[in-house]
Amino acid sequence: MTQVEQATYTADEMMAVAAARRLGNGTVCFVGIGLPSLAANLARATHAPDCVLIYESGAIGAKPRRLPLSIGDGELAETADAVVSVPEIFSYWLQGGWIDIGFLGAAQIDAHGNLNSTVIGDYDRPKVRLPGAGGAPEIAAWCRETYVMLRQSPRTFVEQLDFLTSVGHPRGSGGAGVTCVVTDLGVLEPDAETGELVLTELHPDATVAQAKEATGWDLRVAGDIRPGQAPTAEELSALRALEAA
Amino acid sequence: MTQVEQATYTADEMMAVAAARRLGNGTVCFVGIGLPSLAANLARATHAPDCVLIYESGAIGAKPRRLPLSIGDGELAETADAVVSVPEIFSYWLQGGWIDIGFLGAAQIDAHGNLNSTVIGDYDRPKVRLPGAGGAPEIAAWCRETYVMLRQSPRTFVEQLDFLTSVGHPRGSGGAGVTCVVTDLGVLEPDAETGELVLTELHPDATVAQAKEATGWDLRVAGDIRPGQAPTAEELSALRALEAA
Amino acid sequence: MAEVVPLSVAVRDLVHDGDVVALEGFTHLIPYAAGHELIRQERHDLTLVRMTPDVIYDQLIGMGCARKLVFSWGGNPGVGSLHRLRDAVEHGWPAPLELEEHSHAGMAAAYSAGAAKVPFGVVRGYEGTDLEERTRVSSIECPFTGERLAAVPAIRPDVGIVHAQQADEAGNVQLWGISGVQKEVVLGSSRSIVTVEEIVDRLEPRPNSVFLPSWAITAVAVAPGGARPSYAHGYYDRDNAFYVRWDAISRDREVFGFWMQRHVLEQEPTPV
Amino acid sequence: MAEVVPLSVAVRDLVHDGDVVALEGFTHLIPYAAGHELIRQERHDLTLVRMTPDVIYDQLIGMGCARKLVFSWGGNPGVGSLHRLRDAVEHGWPAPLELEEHSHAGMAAAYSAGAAKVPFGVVRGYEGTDLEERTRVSSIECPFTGERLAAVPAIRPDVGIVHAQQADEAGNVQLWGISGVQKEVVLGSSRSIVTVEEIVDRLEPRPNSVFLPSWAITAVAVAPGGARPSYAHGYYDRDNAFYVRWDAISRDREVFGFWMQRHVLEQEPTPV
Repeated sequence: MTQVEQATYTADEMMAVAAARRLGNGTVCFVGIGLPSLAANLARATHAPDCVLIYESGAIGAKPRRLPLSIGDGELAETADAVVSVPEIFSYWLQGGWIDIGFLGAAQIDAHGNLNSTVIGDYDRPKVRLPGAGGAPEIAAWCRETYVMLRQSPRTFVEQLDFLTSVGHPRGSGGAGVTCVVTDLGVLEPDAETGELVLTELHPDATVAQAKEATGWDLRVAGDIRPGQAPTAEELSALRALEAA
Repeated sequence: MTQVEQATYTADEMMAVAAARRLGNGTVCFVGIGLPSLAANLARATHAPDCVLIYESGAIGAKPRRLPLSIGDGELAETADAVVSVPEIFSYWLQGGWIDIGFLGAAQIDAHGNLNSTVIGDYDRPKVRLPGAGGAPEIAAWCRETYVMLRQSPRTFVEQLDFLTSVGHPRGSGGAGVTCVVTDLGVLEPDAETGELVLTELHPDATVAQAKEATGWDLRVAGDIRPGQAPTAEELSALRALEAA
Repeated sequence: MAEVVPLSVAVRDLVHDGDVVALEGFTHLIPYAAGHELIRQERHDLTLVRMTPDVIYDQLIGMGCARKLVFSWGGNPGVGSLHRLRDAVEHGWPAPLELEEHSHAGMAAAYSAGAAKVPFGVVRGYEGTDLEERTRVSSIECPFTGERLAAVPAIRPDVGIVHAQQADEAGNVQLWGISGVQKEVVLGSSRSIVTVEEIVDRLEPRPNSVFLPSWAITAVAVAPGGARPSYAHGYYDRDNAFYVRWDAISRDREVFGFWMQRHVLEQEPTPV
Repeated sequence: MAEVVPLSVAVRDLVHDGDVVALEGFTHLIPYAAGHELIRQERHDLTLVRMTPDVIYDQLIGMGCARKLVFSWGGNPGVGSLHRLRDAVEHGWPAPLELEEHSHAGMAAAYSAGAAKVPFGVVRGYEGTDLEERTRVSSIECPFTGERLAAVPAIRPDVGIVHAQQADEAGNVQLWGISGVQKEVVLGSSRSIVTVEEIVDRLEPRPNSVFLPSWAITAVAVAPGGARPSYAHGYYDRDNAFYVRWDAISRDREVFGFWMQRHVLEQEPTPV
């Protein structure tokens, strides 16, 4: 049975489902392209039809009928309640504190949810020049909570970031910072006292050993670690309808 | 002949005509309600059809078919090229330096074009509490030139303002400040060196003696003072069509 | 999510004595109905904020609701003075009124800062004027060029109140025409009330419109004619004769009192 | 008043070697045609500014037009890396590229400040990040609350270039859909060029539109398809296959060179 189910969905799909389930109906989300957009639209297509999608390109309340190819996709403007300028979306709406959950990806994350999307290697002589900050510092600082979606590997879950692009637990911003990291193996959440990311949920068939191996720091495991639930048939069919549209 | 013409127009009409004539085709004007709005719309109806009218309520390129009753008049929004928010009209457009000529009225003006629209008497125990600054300080500071329209009397053209609401010749703002004061008797313009307002034009049938008498400071008269021209029949009919609409 | 409630309930629950309250609408969509409800519920000690206090603020001030006024231009637009405002400032009747006055640009920047949740706004202004000494404005130096500019404190009202043309059942709001600082005051206030002409099935996107999502509003109340005697673009024009008439009504304390008794105090809140 | 001129003339007259040039369009209405004209006219030593440098900036950088890049996110949106940008930063090919990088919020505030003609913008941000040390950002204290915030220097390009859907004969411009920082860059630049899909008799007001008056623009040039292979809302969608293909084209210096030769250098500017 497990074998069969395992064959029926990809790691990306599991990640999208795990993130989508965490979004409530009416939750106001700040989403980028890729997995976050997939997760938020899946939530909207399933248990949270009134989940509000805000894209950094200024689309407020977008209800895309297909997944946008980029944040400039006309589908977002076409289906949004309103489109505002980029200075406005960042000042009045994001910095203004109206967003419940912001989504981020990154090239590296550390044990405190700090993220690097700037460079691998030295800044002045980078091994890999990454795209840069984009909206990440503000999303991490100003959303009530930030969810990170990132495949787990020792290269991405690192002891020491090469560059600190966005702060995991920003001070005095009003937001809680990174409260949830959804990976291909499970979910990490910050320890209430230390803020250190702890493995709190394992996806079906993933093991604690796998998760530890895929983490560049000594990953702690929650005493009450939860078993994750595989995507339901309904979730998978909604996901695939989105991806096919 | 002069007698006949004199009977055919009011002092306000003469003021509107004198101001309108100074506006070029394509001049971008920042106008308020009353005489400035009348003057700018008259220019648009006569020699300057492409004169651009901007109202502080955010209407850019308004082409009102009748005179607006207030800056909130729907006619402005209805006929504007665009309506923007009040923060935007003041920051991007006025402070942004896009306005050629701004119009102001006031309760008092001094010899350097400084204006008072705040209080008569002491600020804390005012004899008359006036409406206040509104857009005046910024209009005076940020337009390339500012035109004042104000009936001349010793009560309004004063040696010493009770309160300095807007600066006649602002420093470092990029604008020239008050370059023209249109009154019911003539036109005052600043001396190129001292900045002092000097009588440079007399309306038909007004005299230098009248102008001096109606001024609270020792009014200087330009050596090359010009005789003003009475409103033409075309100007008057355009004016009255506007007022009747 | 905004609750759609009767106006009397919204005012009762959300506006408290002593609050900083901004009723906005830059000479368009002026929230008269909400102002009248404040008067009927006898709110007092309010700090009233508004760029262009006009007749509704004259009424609030004359009825003793206000302790302080934060404003940039206080007059009867196109007509003349506000006599109740003048009486309060010039003679302390019915109570002294503290003033904090700005320029339009300063106040617009202050609202903008409030919506953006930064503590101050920056303008090139105030310099050389007597306003500089009379109001809450400070000087700030550009860390890059060394230029000095004016800083104005952000406006963050306890309650922001605006009027709009339409809401939908979910409490999303759309207004259009001259939009003033409506968006800024709703986003910058701790609590907000939006009165609307009507609830519609669907808010059609329009040119020059401002959309305010339900999740950024505290309460929506239906108040048809809620901006009368002022404008509501697409619904009604200003009753200009009334604005002219107000000059006479408001000149005399007693006439004002009678008028308010009859036209505001004895009126029921707009039924819903 | 904007002059309506051929794109080649606008670029020739308004963009000089060494200029600070911002080609904006937040992943929508990206001014490809204008960028290609810069390449054909061999502009160099440019400081290129753009929040989201994507393929067109990869092309400009790979062709050696740029000395410096001011940006907040540089990638092939939805696809991956910009290989020419990376090659310039990682290996100095074809020339070293100085970077000044911001966050989106910082850069948006900097454009806003530029349009408002103030020397800096204020954001709550950068604190605690490594960006703070690597970019032009400073700390500023609120004179009212004592809070510390980040100040970013205003962006005031020599030339701002955007693409829009429509202009009228007088050179007024309207664009709609995702509007990014288009208004800010046109208003904040010393000179501006707007390429448009077409000239129409009348600009119909639309929801979510931005109007740019002729008197705020230096030159308008007709460039149908001027945002291809990106989007122009209401005219065409993104050629997504090309964006994916660009990844392969741009990986190799020689392949890139051939492609540019054939598809840009040998092309005539859009005829007018």
